[in-house]
Amino acid sequence: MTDLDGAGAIEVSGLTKAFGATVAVSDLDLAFAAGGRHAVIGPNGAGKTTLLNLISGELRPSSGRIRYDGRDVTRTTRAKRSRLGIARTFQQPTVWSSLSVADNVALAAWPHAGLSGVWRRRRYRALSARCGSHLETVGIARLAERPAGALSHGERRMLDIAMALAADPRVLLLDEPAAGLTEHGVEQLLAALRALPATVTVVVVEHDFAFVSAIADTVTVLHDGRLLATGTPAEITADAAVRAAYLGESESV
Amino acid sequence: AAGCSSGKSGKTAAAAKSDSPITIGLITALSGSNKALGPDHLNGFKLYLATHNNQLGGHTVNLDVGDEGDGGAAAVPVANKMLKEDKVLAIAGIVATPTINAVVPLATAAGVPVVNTGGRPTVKDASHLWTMSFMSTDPGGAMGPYLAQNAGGPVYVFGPDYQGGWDQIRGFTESFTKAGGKLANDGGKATFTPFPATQDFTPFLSKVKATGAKAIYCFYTGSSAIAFVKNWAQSDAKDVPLYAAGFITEGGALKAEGSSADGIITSMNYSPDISSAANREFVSAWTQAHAGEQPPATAMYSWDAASVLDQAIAKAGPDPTPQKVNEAIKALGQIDSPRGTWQLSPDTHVPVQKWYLRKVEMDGTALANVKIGDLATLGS
Amino acid sequence: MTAASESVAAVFRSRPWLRAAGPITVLSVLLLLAPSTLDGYGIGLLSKALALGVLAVSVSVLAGYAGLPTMGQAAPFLVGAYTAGIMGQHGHDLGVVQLLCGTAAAAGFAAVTGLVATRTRGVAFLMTTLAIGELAVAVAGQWRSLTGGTDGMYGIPPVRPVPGVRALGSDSDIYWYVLAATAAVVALTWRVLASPVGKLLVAARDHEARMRSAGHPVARYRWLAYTGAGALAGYGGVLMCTVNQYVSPADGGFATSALVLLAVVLGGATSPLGALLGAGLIVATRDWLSGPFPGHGPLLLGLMFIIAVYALPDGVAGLRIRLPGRGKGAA
Amino acid sequence: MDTLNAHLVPAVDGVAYGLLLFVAAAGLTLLFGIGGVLNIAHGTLFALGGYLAATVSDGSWPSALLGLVVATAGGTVGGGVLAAGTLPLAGRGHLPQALLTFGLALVGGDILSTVYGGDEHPVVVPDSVNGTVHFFGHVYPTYRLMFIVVAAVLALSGTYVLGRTRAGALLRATADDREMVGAMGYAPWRVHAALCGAAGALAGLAGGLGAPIIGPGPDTADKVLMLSMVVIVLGRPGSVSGAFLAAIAVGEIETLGVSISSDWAPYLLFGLMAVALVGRTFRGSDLGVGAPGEAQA
Amino acid sequence: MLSLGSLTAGYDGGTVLHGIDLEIPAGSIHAVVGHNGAGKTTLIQTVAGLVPVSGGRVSVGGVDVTRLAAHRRARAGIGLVPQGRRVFPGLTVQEHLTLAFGRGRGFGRRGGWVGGGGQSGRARGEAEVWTPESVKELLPRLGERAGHRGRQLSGGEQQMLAIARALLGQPRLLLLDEPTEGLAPLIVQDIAALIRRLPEHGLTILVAAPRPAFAASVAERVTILVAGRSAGEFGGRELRERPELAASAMWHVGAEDATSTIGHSVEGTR
Ligand SMILES: Nc1ncnc2c1ncn2[C@@H]1O[C@H](COP(=O)(O)OP(=O)(O)OP(=O)(O)O)[C@@H](O)[C@H]1O
Ligand SMILES: Nc1ncnc2c1ncn2[C@@H]1O[C@H](COP(=O)(O)OP(=O)(O)OP(=O)(O)O)[C@@H](O)[C@H]1O
Ligand SMILES: CC(C)C[C@H](N)C(=O)O
Ligand SMILES: [Mg+2]
Ligand SMILES: [Mg+2]
Repeated sequence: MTDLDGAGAIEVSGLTKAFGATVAVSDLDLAFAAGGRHAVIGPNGAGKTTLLNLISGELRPSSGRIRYDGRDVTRTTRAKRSRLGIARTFQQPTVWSSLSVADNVALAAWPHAGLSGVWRRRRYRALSARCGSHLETVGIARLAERPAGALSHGERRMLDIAMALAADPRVLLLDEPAAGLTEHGVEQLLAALRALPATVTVVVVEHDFAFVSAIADTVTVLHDGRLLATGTPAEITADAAVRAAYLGESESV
Repeated sequence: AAGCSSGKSGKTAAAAKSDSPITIGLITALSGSNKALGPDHLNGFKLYLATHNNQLGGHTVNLDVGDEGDGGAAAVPVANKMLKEDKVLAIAGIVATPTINAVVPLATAAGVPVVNTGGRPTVKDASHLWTMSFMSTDPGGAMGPYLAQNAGGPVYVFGPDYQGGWDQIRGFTESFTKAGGKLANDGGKATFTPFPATQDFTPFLSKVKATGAKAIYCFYTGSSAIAFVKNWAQSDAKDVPLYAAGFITEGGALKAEGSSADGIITSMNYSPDISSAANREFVSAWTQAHAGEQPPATAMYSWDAASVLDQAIAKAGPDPTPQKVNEAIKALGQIDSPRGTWQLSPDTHVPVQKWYLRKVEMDGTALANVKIGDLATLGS
Repeated sequence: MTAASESVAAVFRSRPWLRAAGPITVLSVLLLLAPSTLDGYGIGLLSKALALGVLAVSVSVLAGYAGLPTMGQAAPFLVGAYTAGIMGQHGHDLGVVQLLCGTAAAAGFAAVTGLVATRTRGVAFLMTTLAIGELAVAVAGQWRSLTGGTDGMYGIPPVRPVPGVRALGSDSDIYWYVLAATAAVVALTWRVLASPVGKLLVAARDHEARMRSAGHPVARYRWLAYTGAGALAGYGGVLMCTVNQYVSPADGGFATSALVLLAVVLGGATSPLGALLGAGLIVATRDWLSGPFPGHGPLLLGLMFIIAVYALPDGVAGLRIRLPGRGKGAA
Repeated sequence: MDTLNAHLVPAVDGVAYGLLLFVAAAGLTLLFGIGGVLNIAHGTLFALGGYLAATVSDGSWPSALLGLVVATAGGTVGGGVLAAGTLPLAGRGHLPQALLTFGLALVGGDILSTVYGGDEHPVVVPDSVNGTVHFFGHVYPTYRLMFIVVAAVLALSGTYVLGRTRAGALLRATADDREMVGAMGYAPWRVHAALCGAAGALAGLAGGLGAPIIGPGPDTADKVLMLSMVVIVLGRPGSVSGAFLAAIAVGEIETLGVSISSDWAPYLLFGLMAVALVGRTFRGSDLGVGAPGEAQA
Repeated sequence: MLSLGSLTAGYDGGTVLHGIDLEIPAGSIHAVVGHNGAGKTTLIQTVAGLVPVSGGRVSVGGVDVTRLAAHRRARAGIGLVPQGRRVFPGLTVQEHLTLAFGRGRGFGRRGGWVGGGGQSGRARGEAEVWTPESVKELLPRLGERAGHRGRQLSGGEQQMLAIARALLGQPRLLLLDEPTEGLAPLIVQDIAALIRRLPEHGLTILVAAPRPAFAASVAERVTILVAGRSAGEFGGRELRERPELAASAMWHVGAEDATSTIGHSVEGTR
C-alpha cells in the first residue's frame, strides 16, 4: 500500500450522530492506535454499532471528524474507505445470499487483491483458490459450494468474518463477532485474530467480556453515546461505574 | 336504389360463373384510442354483407378482420399477414391516418387495393388507395368559410397533436383564414393538445374566454371527444359556441356526452336524416340491427366500401385479382350512396362530395345530429 | 440408479453449461427447421420475435441479474431502430454498419440516461425508467423532421448484410440474417454473464450496501450494466427495423416495455435463453394465435400469463430436465 | 393579477383532479405500498366500478348511491379474485405477482370491453351536483368541488386506519414478514384476503365516484393504472399522506402546468416525475446495512 | 407439553433433522445445545411450523400439531423468539407490542382498534399475565424507545423487542432461539432470571443456545444436538457441575464432521 508504514490509526473528534431526536453518538473523542487490539463495550443502544458505521462510512456523521492514517476521511465514500483498508463485519451477518460461500469470499477479496482483469475467468479462479485459506481459518471450508443463503446463523457469522479477512484489511472492525458462536467457534475466531499481522488495527464491539479480555489490550466503554471509561480489561472490570452500567455485579456468562 | 342494383349486378355475374370464395381484409381499431370507432367500421361492412347474401361481386366473402390498435406498430404485422399469408383481394377499413401511412406502402408494393374508410392524409403514391370517407382536411375545409362569415369574430381552434389532428385543423385554418377569419389563439396558431394523453381539457379551455373568442372550432374523436365536450360544457367557455368536425358527436360519443353536447354545430358529409332511397335502405337496416339507433357516418363509409368493392369485383371478371380490382375501382364513376351520389376524384382518389351543417338537437326522445344546412362540395 | 444420477448430477454441477445444452439443441433445431415449414408471414413473425428477444435479453440482464426492473428498455431499442431507419433512408443500407451505429447510439443514450436512472432503486427505478421511456416516445413523436412523428417512419429500404452481398429480398433472407445476428449477440451476452462479471451483478442485486462495504464501486457497475443493456436493446432495435422496415414511437412505448419485462419473467428472469423463448411465446400468442380472434389478442395473452405463473414457477428456463436427487447447486 | 386570474381555474382544477387521482390511487397504495402486492389489475377494477355504476345510475340520488354500492361490491369481488390468485405466489417476489395481475388485467379488460363495447359509458349524476357553480367570476363543475370533500375524508380516514390502528399495523407487519406474523398467531392468508378485498373495494368505489370525470371507457384502466403508479411512487409507496401530496402535485402539473406552458405539455408529467425521483435519491443517502429483515433475505 | 416423535425435517437443500425424539413436561425448561449448523434453529422452527415436517410427529399439550399451519400453532399457545430477531422494520415498538397483545381480541372498538391496547379482559378468561406495560417494566429500554421503528433499533433493543413480542402472545410453550444474543451482560442476567421464573406462570420453555453454559444455567434438561441427531440428554445441574460432559457429547459423534449435516454424498467430507 501507498501510505506510511504502520499507520492504521483511527481518530475521531467531536463525533456526533443524531437520528432525529435520538443522539446515538454524542461528541465523542477517541483514538484507536495503529496495530492495537481495541474493544468497545457498552449497554444496548450505547452507540457502538453507530460508531463502527461512522468509521466505516456506512453513515455520515452529523458533526465531527474522522481521521484515518492521519488523513481526514469524514467525507470519503464507503467504497473508497474500504479500498483504503477499512474492513468490517456486521452485527447481523450480511452476505450475498444467492452466491456460493466461495464466491462471497472471492468477491469480498476482489477489490483488494491488487489484481487486474479479475473479471476474466482464469484470474477469478486463481483469486478464489487463494481465498480458500480464509474459509479454512474460520472453519467453513467444507461449505464452500453452499449458497450463502442456506447457512445457519453461526455459519453466516463466520462467512462474514472470512469476507472481512479476505479484504486484506489494515483496520478491521468487528461488530459482535462472537455472538451466536459456540466455544469452538470462539476459539477459531480468537486464533484467526491472533494470526493477523501485528500492523492490523482491530476494533471489536462485543458483549462477551471473556472474549474481550482474551483479545483486547484497550477497552473503551460507551454509554448513551458518550465515553464512560477507557483502560485495560483489568482496569475496566474494576471500574465501579462500568460495573453499575454494564457488567453487573456477578460475573456474567 | 344503387345499393340494391349493385347487389343485383353482382348476382348476375355470379349466376354465369361459378362462385369461387374471396378473402377481403378489414383493418380497423378494435383496441387503442380509436376503439370507439372501430366497431362502427366493422359493423357497417358486415351489415352490407349481411344484406347482400355475404357476397361481393358474386363471390362468397371470407372476411379477415385485423386490429390496427394505435397505429402502424400494431397494423403493420396485421397487414403483412393479410398480404402474405391470407392473400387478400383487397384491404378495407383503417381508422387512423398514421395507419394509412404505414399500411398503404405495403399494400401498394403487393399490388393490393386499399379501400379506406377513416382519416386520409396526403400520400406520395395513391395508386392503390381509395378513400370512401373524405380527405382529412375536408371537414374543416367545409366549415372554414362558413365560420369566417358567421362566427362574428375570432375563433379559438383546438386539435389533437398527431397527423390526423394536424390535417383536420390545417383544413380548417387554411380555408378559414383565406375567407378572412381570424384565430383567437395566442400567436394566431391553433392549439394542439397531447394525444392521446390529454384527458382533462379544462386548463386548455380556461384560456378561451379571455381572448374574446366568438366561437370554438375543434376536431376530436372517441374518448377525447367525450372529455372535450364534457369539460367545455362545464367551463368558463361554455357560452362560447362550439363548432367541430362531425366526429365529435358521432355514434357512441354523442350518447356518452349526453346533454353536454346540446347545441354543438358540426360539419359532416352525412346525416342520417338525408332523404334518399339509398339512405332509407341503409338507415332501416342499421336501426334494425342496432336496437333502433341511428347509424354513424363511419358505418356509412364502411357500407360504401363494401358497395364499391361489390361493384368493382363484379367488373373484374370471374377470376378477380387485386390488380384487376384496383383497375375496376378506378373505372367506377358515379357511386350511389346513403350520403347522396359521389365519385372518386381521379388524382387524389377521395370522394367529390357535398358537406352538410348539422346541429345537435332533441330529435324525439334523444339528442341527434340534425341537418340544418348545406356547406360546400369538396374533393378534387 | 442413485449412484448414476448422483454422478450425472455432479458432472452437471461442475459444467453448468451442460445443463443448458438440451434446451439450446432443441431451440437451435427448431430455429433452423422453422423456415422450411412456415410461410412468409410466419417467418416474418419469427424474425420479429428474435429482434424482440434481443430486447428481452437486455431486460433480463438488468431485471434478472442486476436487480433493476426496467420499464423503459424500449427507449434505447427505439434509438437503435431509428438510427437504423434514418441510415436506411439516407442510403446507408449495410447491415453490419447499421448494427454498429445503432448499438453505439443506444449505448450513448443509455450512458447518459443511466447517469440519472441508476441512482434510483426498486420501484423508483421502475418508474424512472418508465419516465425515460415515455419521454423518449414523446420526443420521437414530436421531432417530426427526424423521425416522421407519431406516424412513424416508413418505406425504409431493405439492408445488405455485408458489403458485396445483395439486399435482403425475401422474408427468409431477413430471417437468416436476423437469426445469425441474434445468435452472435446472445452468445456474447451469455458468455459475459457466465463470467465473474455476472457474479458482480448478482451480488449487487443481493445486497448492494454490502458490495460497497467490500470496496466495490457499485454505482459504476450499475451504470455499466445499464449502458451495456442499452447497447443490447439498441442492437435489437436495429434488427426490428430490418424486419419491419417501419419504425414508430409506439414500438418503444410502455406496452412494449411491459410486455418484454413479462417475457423475461416468463422466461425465468436470469436466463437469457428463457428471455428469448418468453419473447417468442408472447409474439406467437399475440400476433399468431390471436389471428382467428381479432381484437382478442390481450385475452389470450392474459390467459397465457395466468397459466404460466402457476405452471412454470421457474419460468420457461425451469423446464429443463429435472435430475433426481438434490440439485441445490442447480437451484 | 391578470395571469393569476387566468390560471385560477386550472389551479383549483388541479386540486380537484389531484384528489380524483388520490382516490383512484388509494386502493393501489394500500395493496402495493402497504401489502407489497404489485397489482397491475388495479385500473381494471377501477373501470369495473365505473361500468357498474354507469349501468345502474339514472340521475336520481338513490340510483347514484346504489351505483356506489354496486361499484364497491364489484371491486371487492375483484379483490377477492386477486387474493385467491396471488396467495399461492407469496414468497416469490414482485415479478410473478405482476405477471399474474397483468394477466388478470388483460383478461378482465377483454371481458369488460366485450360486455360494454368500445364506447364510453356516461354516468348520470344527480342534477343537484351536475351543474356548475360560480366563484371569482369563473364557472366550475359542482361535482368536482364535491370531490374535494369526499377525497379529503377518504385521505384522513385512510391515514388514521393505517397509521393509528392495530389493523393497519397488522397489514404493514404482514408485508414486512408474513411468516413472522403467522408465528404470532395471525392467519396470513386472512390478512392477505382482507387487504385485497379492501383494496378492491376502494378501487371499485373510486371507479364509481370518478366515473363522471374519468371514463368508464376502453382506455380507463390503463390511464388510471399509470397515473396511480406515478402518484404512489412519487409519494413513496405506503405513505398515505405522501400519496396525497403527490396526487395534488400531479393534478397541478396536468392542469396548471399545462395551462402555463402548453408547449411542454407532452413532457411535463414524466419529465417532472423523473426529476423528482432522482432528486429524492440524491438527497437520501444513508442506506442501512444489517437492518432487521435484511439478514434473512 | 411438547413431544417430538422421530421428527425429520429440512429444507429444499436436504434433510437437517434426523429422527429427533423429545419430551418436555409442562412447566419445565428444556434447552438444545449444539454446534453452529447442528440444527437448533431448524428444530425450533419446525416446532413453530415454519419449516415443514417430512417425517415424525409434533404434539403440543397432547394435541398433534404436525400438520397445522404456523398461525394455528401460535393460537394453540406456541410463542417464538426467532433467531435474527425478525422484528418488523416498519412498525414502531409500541405497534409491535399492541399487535402481539391484541391477537384474539378482534378488531372492533372494544378490541382495541386504536393503538395503545385496551385494558379489557382476555377472551380466554385466563389470568392476564403479560401486558405492554408489564413488558416495558421488565425491559425499560423498550419504554424509552416506544416510538422507534424496528429498523431504527440497536441489535440488543431488537432482541428485547422480539422477546417482549413473544411474551405478549401469552404463550403456553415458549420457543427461544438464542434469546440472549447481542444483549448486554446485565440484561442477559435479567433474561435468564425471567426464563427461570416463567414456569411459575405455567409456561413451558424450549431454548436453543450454542453454548452449554447458558443453557445449563437456565434449563432443567439439556439435549445436545449433533448434526441433526440427539447426542444425549443431561440434567441442567449435572452440566453446571460437570461442564465437560457437554463438551464431550458435542464432539461425540464423528467429531470431524460434527457441524456438517447435509450434502456429504455429493461434496464429500473434507
Ligand atoms: N436509523 C436509526 N434511527 C433512529 N435511531 C437509531 C437508528 N439507528 C440507531 N438508532 C438508535 O441509536 C442508539 C444506538 O444504536 P446502536 O445500534 O449504535 O447501539 P449499540 O451500542 O450497537 O447497541 P447493541 O449492543 O444493542 O447493538 C439506539 O438507541 C438506537 O435505537
Ligand atoms: N434455508 C436453508 N436452506 C438450506 N439449508 C439450510 C437452511 N438454513 C439452514 N440450513 C442448513 O441446515 C443446517 C442446520 O441449520 P440451523 O440453522 O438449524 O443450525 P443451528 O444449529 O441453528 O446453527 P447456529 O448455531 O449457527 O444458529 C446447517 O447445516 C445449515 O447450513
Ligand atoms: C375521423 C377519424 C376517422 C379520423 C381519424 N381519427 C384520423 O386519424 O384521422
Ligand atoms: Mg450494535
Ligand atoms: Mg441457529
